[in-house]
Amino acid sequence: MELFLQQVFNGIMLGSTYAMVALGLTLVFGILHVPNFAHGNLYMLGAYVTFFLISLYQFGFWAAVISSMVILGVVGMLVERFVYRPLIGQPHINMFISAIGLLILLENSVAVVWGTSAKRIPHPYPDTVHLLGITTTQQRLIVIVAAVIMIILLQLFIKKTIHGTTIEAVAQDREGAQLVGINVNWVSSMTFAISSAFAAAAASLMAPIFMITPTMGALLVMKAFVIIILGGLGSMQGAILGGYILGLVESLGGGFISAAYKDVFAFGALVLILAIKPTGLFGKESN
Amino acid sequence: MKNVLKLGTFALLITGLLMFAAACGSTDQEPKAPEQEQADDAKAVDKVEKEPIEVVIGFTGPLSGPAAQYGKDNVNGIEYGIEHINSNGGITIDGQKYTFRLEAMDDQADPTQTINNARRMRDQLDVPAIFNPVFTSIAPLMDINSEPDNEFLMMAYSSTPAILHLDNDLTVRIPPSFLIYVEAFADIAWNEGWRNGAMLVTLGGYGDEWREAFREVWEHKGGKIVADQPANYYTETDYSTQLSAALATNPDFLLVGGPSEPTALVVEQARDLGYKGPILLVDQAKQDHVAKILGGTDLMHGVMGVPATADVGTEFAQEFKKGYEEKYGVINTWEAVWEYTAIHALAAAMEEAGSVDDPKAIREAFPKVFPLTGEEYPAEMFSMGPRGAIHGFGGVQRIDDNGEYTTPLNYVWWTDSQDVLDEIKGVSQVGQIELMKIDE
Amino acid sequence: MLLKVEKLTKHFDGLVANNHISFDLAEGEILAIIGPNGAGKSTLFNLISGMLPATSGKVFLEEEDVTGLKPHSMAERGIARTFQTTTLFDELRVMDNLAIGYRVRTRTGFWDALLHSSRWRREKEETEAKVMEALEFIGMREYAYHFVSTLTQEAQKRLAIGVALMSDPKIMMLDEPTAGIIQDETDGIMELILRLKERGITVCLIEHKMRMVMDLADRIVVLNYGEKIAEGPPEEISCNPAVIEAYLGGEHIA
Amino acid sequence: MKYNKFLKQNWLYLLLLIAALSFPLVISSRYYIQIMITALTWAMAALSLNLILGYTGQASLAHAGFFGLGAYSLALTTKAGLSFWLALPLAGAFAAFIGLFIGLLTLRTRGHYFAISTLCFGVIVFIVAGSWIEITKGATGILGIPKPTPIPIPFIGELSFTSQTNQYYLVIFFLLLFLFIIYRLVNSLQGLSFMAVRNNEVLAEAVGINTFTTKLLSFVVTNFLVGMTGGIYAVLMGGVSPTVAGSNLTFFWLAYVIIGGVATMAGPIVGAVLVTFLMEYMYSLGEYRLAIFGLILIMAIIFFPRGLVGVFTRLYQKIKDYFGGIRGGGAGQNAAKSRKANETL
Repeated sequence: MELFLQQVFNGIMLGSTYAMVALGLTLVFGILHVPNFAHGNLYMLGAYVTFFLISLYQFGFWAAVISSMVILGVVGMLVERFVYRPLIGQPHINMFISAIGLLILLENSVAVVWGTSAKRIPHPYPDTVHLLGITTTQQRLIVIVAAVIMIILLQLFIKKTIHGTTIEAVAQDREGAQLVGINVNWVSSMTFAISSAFAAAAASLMAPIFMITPTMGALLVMKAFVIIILGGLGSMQGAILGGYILGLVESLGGGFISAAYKDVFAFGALVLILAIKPTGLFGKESN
Repeated sequence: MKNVLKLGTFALLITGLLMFAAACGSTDQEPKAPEQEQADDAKAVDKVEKEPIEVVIGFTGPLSGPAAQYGKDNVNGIEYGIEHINSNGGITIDGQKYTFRLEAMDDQADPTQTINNARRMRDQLDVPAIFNPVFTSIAPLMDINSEPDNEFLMMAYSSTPAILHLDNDLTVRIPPSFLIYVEAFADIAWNEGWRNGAMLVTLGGYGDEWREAFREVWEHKGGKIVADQPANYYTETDYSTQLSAALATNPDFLLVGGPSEPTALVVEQARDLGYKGPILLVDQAKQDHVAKILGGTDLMHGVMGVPATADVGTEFAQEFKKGYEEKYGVINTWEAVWEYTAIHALAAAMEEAGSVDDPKAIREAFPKVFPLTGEEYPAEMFSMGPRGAIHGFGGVQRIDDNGEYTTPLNYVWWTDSQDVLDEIKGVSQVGQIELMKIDE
Repeated sequence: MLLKVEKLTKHFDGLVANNHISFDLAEGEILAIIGPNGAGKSTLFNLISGMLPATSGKVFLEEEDVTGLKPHSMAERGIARTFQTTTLFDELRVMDNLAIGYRVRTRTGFWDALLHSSRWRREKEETEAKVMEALEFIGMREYAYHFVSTLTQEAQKRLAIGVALMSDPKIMMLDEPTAGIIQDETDGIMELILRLKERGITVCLIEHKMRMVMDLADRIVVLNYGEKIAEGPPEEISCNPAVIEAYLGGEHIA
Repeated sequence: MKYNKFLKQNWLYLLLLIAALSFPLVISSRYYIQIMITALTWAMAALSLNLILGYTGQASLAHAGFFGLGAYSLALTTKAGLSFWLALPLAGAFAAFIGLFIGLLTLRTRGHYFAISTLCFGVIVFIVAGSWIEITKGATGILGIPKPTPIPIPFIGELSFTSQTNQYYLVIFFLLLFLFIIYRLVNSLQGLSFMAVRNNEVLAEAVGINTFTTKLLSFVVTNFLVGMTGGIYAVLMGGVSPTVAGSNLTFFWLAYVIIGGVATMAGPIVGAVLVTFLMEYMYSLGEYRLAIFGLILIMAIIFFPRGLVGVFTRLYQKIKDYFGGIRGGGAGQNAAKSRKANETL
């Protein structure tokens, strides 16, 4: 029972990353239909920026996290403008290629600039906590709480602010939004900024727990794709829920069934579910 | 018109990149064209003091991608060795001085690129020997290193026992087989009275063999493996899942390891989960590197692993450690130590063979260059086995309950002869040496 | 009866697009389906041709139940269709478009193509002949090697009919064959449709241009809000009060 | 007369063929021959990818997965004693067979969904190759695959494949075979069905093409070919390890197809040879090399979505138009676009 609780806790913690990364990805893929395969690399870049700010400029942990989000937001806007916008209206595979190009570019640029050895950010909150038979650290609790707060803030932003509602309008009806005078390019930019900032936030929160390496986002982005397709393209609730579910599936499946094959569960589920429902679990029938 | 403009821009960009490439390339020392080399030779004959000839040594391995740091540790070791050889005047054969240069090429551990790189270095730089630190790349290299008139010496850095099953006359295997550590760990653990072991070793060719070998030896002794939760140390970032599962079995000890950085993370996460027992580190992880990442040995009480090189204890080893860290900004790993010593052995073998370009002769001369001991080298090498394995120590070291390093145990593993052991005790600079017999 | 539609119904997320629509199509006739925008005409076409699954109801072709068959099976059984917004293979040439239209009647597969079997040769020649004939029929002989994207709207409409014709259909379902082209050109298309009838092909068309419908159709089915509100010969429909109400009502709302 | 015309139309291809065949005779450098072997092996993989991606319009990202299936299949069967010449088609058949199942599962999806679905399958193959140690020997892989069984030739002796030159010709032989298969397939009524599906799936279905089986056929043939390519690769390298199923390979092949020219016969080969040599040339850039490759990829797709072959055809056409001068209006434009259409009839 203790082990079960421990694995559930691990799963929620893992799921927090997945949810935040998937949420960012669902904004650009579900709403703008950009298959941003480099999303995991933006996540990685976010972690490096945080590392850089803390180790070189002695930023405090939270200051570094927020700065990293801002910087990645700008990077996201640049990516949208120069890598994806020129390809609007071309066959969908072209954006895929562009994304792969960006992925290779980012991963190797980071390796050149910061080297390939794994980096570490010192634990800001290293103390061990005992809770309901679970042993963990403060940092892990902070990650879980911070992720929930950020997800709620994003929801409020989308539902309650003008900027947010324009994004939602574009998501629901791109042409309609254009007709009522919404600047779709601006919305695209902003969506990318939010998406990247979210990736940076996830990466920065995790940074003291995990290792930072140039390849840290490679598998994560694939999992994020799995989550948003299963959760329904463009559905934020789906992405959040899917993220936590995948986290739990992995920690329970990995802990109780097979650690070596734990990723096969997620990817296999995607192939099977799409085979049964080609437009995703919550996809709609089109006329 | 617009298309022509686009094409122009593209062409310009590509040209620019290529020029940039060429410029970058020229900052390295350009390999000499054969004609020029001959001209140099001709000139050299005229002079009384001959100009030294530069011999290029090849390396191909992962310098980008997940295993990049591992590749770099190897390159650093070879490069550092070459630097020392050259600053001591290189080697001399028949009055002709030779110096060395390392050409290190990246193959991302992709065997296709490994072969391409090897071909290139053989073809354009005429390298007599190629270093490679990845087993899956070494095997295809052994496929092409014996082509007539195109031979090269395979300097294989791999502790995988499987490598000796590949028949090849031109191979030198640098590090000892990891079976030493398997045996030593199992012995020590058994004598401590531990019976239940949990494993959380890296996935991958090396890790898979390690786990299997340890399981075999341990179960043979009568011990139990209560949990086997491998994780990919190159791609995973959180090991809580595997650790929770492994620790739930209440093991007497934990066997973990892969590259040092993630191994440190595993150790930390294990302690975070409340585990206080002993942890054994597989030989790829380096104890003092792990300690440095964790900011000291506080979390490492009761850890057992491969000893830090500094504990060879000689003045040279200390100097080496310091110099290396200054030059490369990272701690020297086992790879660096072995490769440093191996390149010296190679240079000595060339001198012994009287040739810098005949791989067969160099390989035949190899056994004659030993021993290399702690007075001048960070690793000690005593002889060479029949299948090209260099005989050096495999050692084990423990950190006690106060976080202090204990004196390492070193194993003579290639023989069970007490005479050889005594002989080695006579020349070796290290402290405790034990006898152990492992198949070569 | 060549085609029999029985109580065809389609719901979209609770919205009723077609409600219990029934009608027959006799061999050799031209049936027009009219109705205000959003009456469910195109949905009806999509249901009959198998592009959408019906919520309920049945379709019979020559007494055989063909409900729920895939569009390609419908085409194979002799129901060809065109689309409201001109739909062609716009990356390919005119002759390729036509050849694809005949593909349903050929069996050349992987091995035939690889080994240049006798079937490959026979069907290749057969297709060439059919393409030439169709080009002649739609009056586009000189455009054989042109790309679709270089054609005028009218030529594209003709070609779309030509592509549908290639499969030797029993029934051709034309969804607004003259949408978006000018009056003079409409006459050309009308003439083409009449020639289809002469060839013995049964035509079912959706059309907005009333004059054309009245001239062409043997019978008319009128839809409004997904319901069939009238059916009969043109002269009867033109003075049907329900139809006038639907159209006038529609106008008022618009 | 007929031969004259043939020569006139195909002189460029004949020239290239002669160049390819005489390459190892003229170039003595083992390095360049090796690069050429690599480039042409990748060209084979890119050619088959072009069949599903370029001609049928379905972006299969499981390509390396099937390549890996072929490679492992060949490794296991030849190690068990089967002759290479039997094991190779078997490797293709194995990949095609698995492809049939995966096609049944994934081909109902479209666009991005298909791409991601196949990518997931590719990753599964990669993970299984690394984890199913009993069969695949895990990350170490299977080593010591014997070279192709020598072919006895009467009076001369036998043709063995231990020398690099003969391995080069082995690759050339299969490359030509692949070209032949794909050329015949694409330039047939069956090929027309592929292009119909690519161009407009809804219309293709409406005119009576069973789009699902058409896609499935293309997918199976693609996977048969790439499975064979995997087999050839395995025998050339003498070993396989999970890297042969890594999605990085798929990404590179995709880049070759796009940079060379999608849906053209020459494109994948041009892309593979050019990029492989370029990457080798850029070697001295060291760590910057891959970053620059990423940049080139982005720029290429933005500025030349139709690839180099597309650019060359257009340039060639422009020059021809310029000198031809008095062509009928629109003919030039049509001809420039005609690279997309294939001489079907």
